[in-house]
Amino acid sequence: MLEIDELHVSYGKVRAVRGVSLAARPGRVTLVLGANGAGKTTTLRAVMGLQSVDSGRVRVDGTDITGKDTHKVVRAGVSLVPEGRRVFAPLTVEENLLLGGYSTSATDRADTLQKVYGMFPILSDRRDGAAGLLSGGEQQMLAFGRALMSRSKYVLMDEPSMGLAPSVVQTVLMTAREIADSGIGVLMVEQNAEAGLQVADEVVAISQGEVGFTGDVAAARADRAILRAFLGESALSN
Amino acid sequence: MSAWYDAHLILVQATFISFLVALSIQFPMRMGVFSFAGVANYALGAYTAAIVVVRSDEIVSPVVSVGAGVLVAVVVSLILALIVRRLRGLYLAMATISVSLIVQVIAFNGGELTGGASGMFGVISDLTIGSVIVVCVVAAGILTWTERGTLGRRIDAVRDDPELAVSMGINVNRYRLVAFVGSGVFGSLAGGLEVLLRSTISPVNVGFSLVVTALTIIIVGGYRSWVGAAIGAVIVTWLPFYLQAMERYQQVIYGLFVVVAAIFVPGGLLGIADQARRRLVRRQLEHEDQEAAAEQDAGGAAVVDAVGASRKEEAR
Amino acid sequence: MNKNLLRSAGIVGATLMTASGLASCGGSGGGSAAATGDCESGLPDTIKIVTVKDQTGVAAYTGTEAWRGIQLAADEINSGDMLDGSKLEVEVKDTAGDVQTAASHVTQAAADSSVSAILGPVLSDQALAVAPIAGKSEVPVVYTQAGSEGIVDEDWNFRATPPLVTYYPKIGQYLEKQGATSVNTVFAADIPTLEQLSHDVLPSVGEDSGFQVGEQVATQSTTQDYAGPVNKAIADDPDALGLLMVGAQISSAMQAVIQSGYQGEVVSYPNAAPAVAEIGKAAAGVTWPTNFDSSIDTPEVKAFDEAYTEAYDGTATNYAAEGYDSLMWVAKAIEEEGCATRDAIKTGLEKVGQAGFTGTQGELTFEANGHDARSDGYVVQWDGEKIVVLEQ
Amino acid sequence: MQELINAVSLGCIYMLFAMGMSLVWGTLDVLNFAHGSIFMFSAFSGFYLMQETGNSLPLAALLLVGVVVGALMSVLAYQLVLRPILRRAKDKDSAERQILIGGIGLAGIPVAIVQIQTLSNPFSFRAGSFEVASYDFLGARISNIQIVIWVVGVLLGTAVVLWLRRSRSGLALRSIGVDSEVASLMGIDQGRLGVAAMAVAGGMAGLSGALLCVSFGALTAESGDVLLLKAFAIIILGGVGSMLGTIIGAFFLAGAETLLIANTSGTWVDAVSFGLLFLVLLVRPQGILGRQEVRRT
Repeated sequence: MLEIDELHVSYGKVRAVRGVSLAARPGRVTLVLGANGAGKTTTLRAVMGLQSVDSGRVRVDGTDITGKDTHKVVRAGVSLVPEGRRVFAPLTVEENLLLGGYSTSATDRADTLQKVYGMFPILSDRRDGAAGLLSGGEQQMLAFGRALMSRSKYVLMDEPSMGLAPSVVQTVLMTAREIADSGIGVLMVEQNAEAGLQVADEVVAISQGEVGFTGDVAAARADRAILRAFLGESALSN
Repeated sequence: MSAWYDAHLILVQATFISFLVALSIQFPMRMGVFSFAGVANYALGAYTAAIVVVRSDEIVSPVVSVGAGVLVAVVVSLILALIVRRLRGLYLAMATISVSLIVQVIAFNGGELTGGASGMFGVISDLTIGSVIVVCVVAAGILTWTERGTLGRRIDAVRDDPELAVSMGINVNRYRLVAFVGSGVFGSLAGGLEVLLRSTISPVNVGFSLVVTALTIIIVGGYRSWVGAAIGAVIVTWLPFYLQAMERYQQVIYGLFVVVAAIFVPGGLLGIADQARRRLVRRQLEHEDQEAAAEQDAGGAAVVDAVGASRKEEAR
Repeated sequence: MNKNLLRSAGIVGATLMTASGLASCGGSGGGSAAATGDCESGLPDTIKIVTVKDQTGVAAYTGTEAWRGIQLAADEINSGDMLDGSKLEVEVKDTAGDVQTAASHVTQAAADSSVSAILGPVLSDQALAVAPIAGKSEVPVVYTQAGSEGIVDEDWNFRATPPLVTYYPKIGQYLEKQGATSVNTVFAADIPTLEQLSHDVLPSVGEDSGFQVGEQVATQSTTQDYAGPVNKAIADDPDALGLLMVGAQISSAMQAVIQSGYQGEVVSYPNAAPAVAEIGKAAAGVTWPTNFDSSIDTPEVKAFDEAYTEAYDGTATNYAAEGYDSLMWVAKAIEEEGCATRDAIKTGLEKVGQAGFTGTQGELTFEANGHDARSDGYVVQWDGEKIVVLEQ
Repeated sequence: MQELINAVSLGCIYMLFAMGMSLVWGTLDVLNFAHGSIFMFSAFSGFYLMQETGNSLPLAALLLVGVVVGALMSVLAYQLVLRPILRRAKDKDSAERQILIGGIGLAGIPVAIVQIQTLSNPFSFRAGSFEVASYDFLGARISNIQIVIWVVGVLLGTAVVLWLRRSRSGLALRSIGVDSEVASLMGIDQGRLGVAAMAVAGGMAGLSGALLCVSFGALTAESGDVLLLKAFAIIILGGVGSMLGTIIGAFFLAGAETLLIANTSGTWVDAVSFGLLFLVLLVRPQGILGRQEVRRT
């Protein structure tokens, strides 16, 4: 289990995350909802060691990784698919994937590469092309594949559907579900709440740096405040 | 006082000239233009003034000789601004350093006109340090005006986020043009005044060392305001002089000083003062913030607050 | 960093220029120099002389050597009681290779009424900045090196080193003896003295000594790889090759000459000494004219070299000899006038200069109304291990 | 023929010097102004060691001293000065500025120390057991040190290009150059790789320092500064981030300068190299082989 316990993070004097606690479990998708500036991305960055933590703990299967350097967090089994995908545009698709498996052994890397190509045939077709020439959806697949290459037990996803064509959003989120089904714990931040709820197991809602709701999807759908906040007034009339 | 002044006259002069040289690079930097053309402008200003004085039979007023230098530098700056308009960041810096070095080589190869390697001598004028101080004060006054109010904010926007500035309806290209022209004016003033005070100019005086000096002044003093350039000019001019007590190791200590400044004082000495002031203001604001937050917590669910917050953001 | 590099262009210390009669630069102030007592009461107990020379930076070697010579002269003057019970008090200020610092030190010394005279900087660009200040503050300044014509045109300025171009013609006799009829050069074009040597001095020497100067390859102070320039200069296989550049460049050019397999004569100028010594055996045979060498056989040189070796270990350099002569000149001036005011020293320097004197640099005569030293010079050669005197 | 030999030698020299600078500029965003003084100080260390021990060291030992000292200085500069600056900088522009000025300050220190030690006189390895000799080769002259420089240049040039292209750590370095934050998300330890890259860069600077001290006959405290400015021109000519571009840039500049010296007066050499740089920036700001922004929106 990836546990985040009473996490506090601040930028200078601005306290962006105030006592957030949540968890991701193997094989399950935990959806994190929240408005812009609620502290979702900050939470993910803090887990990865990209942002220093004021107080609180982050544990991976019982091992404390709070405040560790990013590369050590990755080695502990957590990886992040960053917002906006951020593939290495000038490098080839294969180089991007190999980088994802940077901290694994050479044989593992070769094995996983084949698996990823099996999962995303389009990446296999474009393996020698520059990653920057892929379409948005393809780049998202590459970002997923890159995260899988690290053989992480937990994958954090920051707004995977952002900026993608509506037709692609569905595919991308289904891929996230498939990743979870393969036994990986997925912690997903997603603006598109409706689409997110369709693939999620558990829901956490954050506002102004604090957790407002934790529960399973059914409970979330029953919570009027959540529905009003994230799905709009129309959801209430259903 | 007067004895002290007589003994340190050269350093006093050098302080004001260094201030102007630093401005020729700092002014564009404030608008996000990382250009070292100021050094080329210094050379143009100095050589033009020297040529005007030496070639004319009658005594030339400093206004005419220095003015001619400013004119030449401004014209060259405008042309340069058009040529390099696509370049940004370090690329622009390298391109403009190239221009400065090319100007130096031209001065070397200028034959009779520039005096070649020997440079120009006997540049006689009745310029006094008083006039130099007046020029510096006027420059500082104009710069104060550009650092305050709407204009100041616009300049900050052009530097920090040019795309946002464009969307705010600011003509960024025009500001860049002004940056180059300003660099031309300050650089050529520094060069012209210096050559009249010292009576000599040679290619060695207009080389890469000037780039290094100007940059050091700005980084040590601070790049956001002319006050930083003034602080830097005083330090860079006087510190080596007082380091003489260290005898042989003065250059080593000077190097260490610059390194420490680069690591620990990114905003320059001016930045430290600014930070202290801002910290004070922030503490007050925070106090008000906390009160406001306490009120908010009292009412409504957190989730609903989130919606409110996001709506507020949209409204902006 | 590059500050030093670009300033090294001035290291030769001899800037020739066309303009003369510099007027003082702007600014007010500049005290009169009457405050060192009057001549009625004879010499004061101590006479203060300030030395402004590079102790660090690109010309540190030249400056520190000059300062050594000055200290030796001061010791000799004081211990020999040359000034009738009055002692010379010399102190040094470092210019660190910087024009502004040099000018600033001279301004300060001039403003200090207890200072009787100044021994000026070695680099021409510094000296050119100092000369008008000396004239305006009416304080006598005696330079070594700093061979620019404009410096001593200004009243109150004196020079104890004969400018290189005035004794360089001596090399002509050597080249004539070697039967050279064609000479090519590689020179640093951005250093006025060297440009002058290549373009004017050597060709005119050649007219008397029967050789022609052909290819003259211009390089810059920033040139580091001399393979190209040297190959161009030896392309038509001249009888002799002139290498006229500064510092490590002479070593690089020599190295390129050695690699090229060139067999003819190689001539240079006094700055070649340390560079040629660094190359060692391979540079054997490089020849140049100079105003001083420690192996010259005169009583003055012998005595000076002994004193130098005792004080500092090693053999005396030309820069030290010039420093020694410069302070001796000042002492002779004070002795002549029996007075140590700035006015008296100036008058004394002129009188001593017009009469000429024998120093460590041999028979010194003076031009420009006793302000500017001249000597015949010597021709010396690097034999692979040491410098030997060919023409005395 | 002679011109060609000279141009290739000069190109190798430029390449050896510029490659290290290009490596850390393109990957770590460190435009190291102290590279030139590391180059100089490494050679000086060999000279100093020889003087102090009274030993006549063979060329290989001198080169080794150069590599070790250069790598050490480069790593120290990175850990003590450049990395703290990068870590503290709040944006790219200010990082660039502070790195620039920090490097300038750093550069001054070894130069000042060597100036004090040598009184700014040239220093050389004349006491070394290596004798420079030259041979006739196809009607031109070539020296043994030139051959050494060619061999070292070709080997190192190839090695560095292959390292970056083929190896895992090379790939990681390139990824840092593209997006250092995401690179760390791949599990890349930037601290260690950065140190490795700086060590390689410094080692190459030191190696070229020792080689040039033999080839040029002597160096002075200021020798590194001239090369530094040329290296800027070379790297930008070739394109920041491209090692192959740097190599091409080095030979291009060497060729242009050699041609210029052979055919005109040498006083315009600098104007031409910087004029070229200026033109390249105008026409093709990313350089001959520069990394183009590959992105589809």
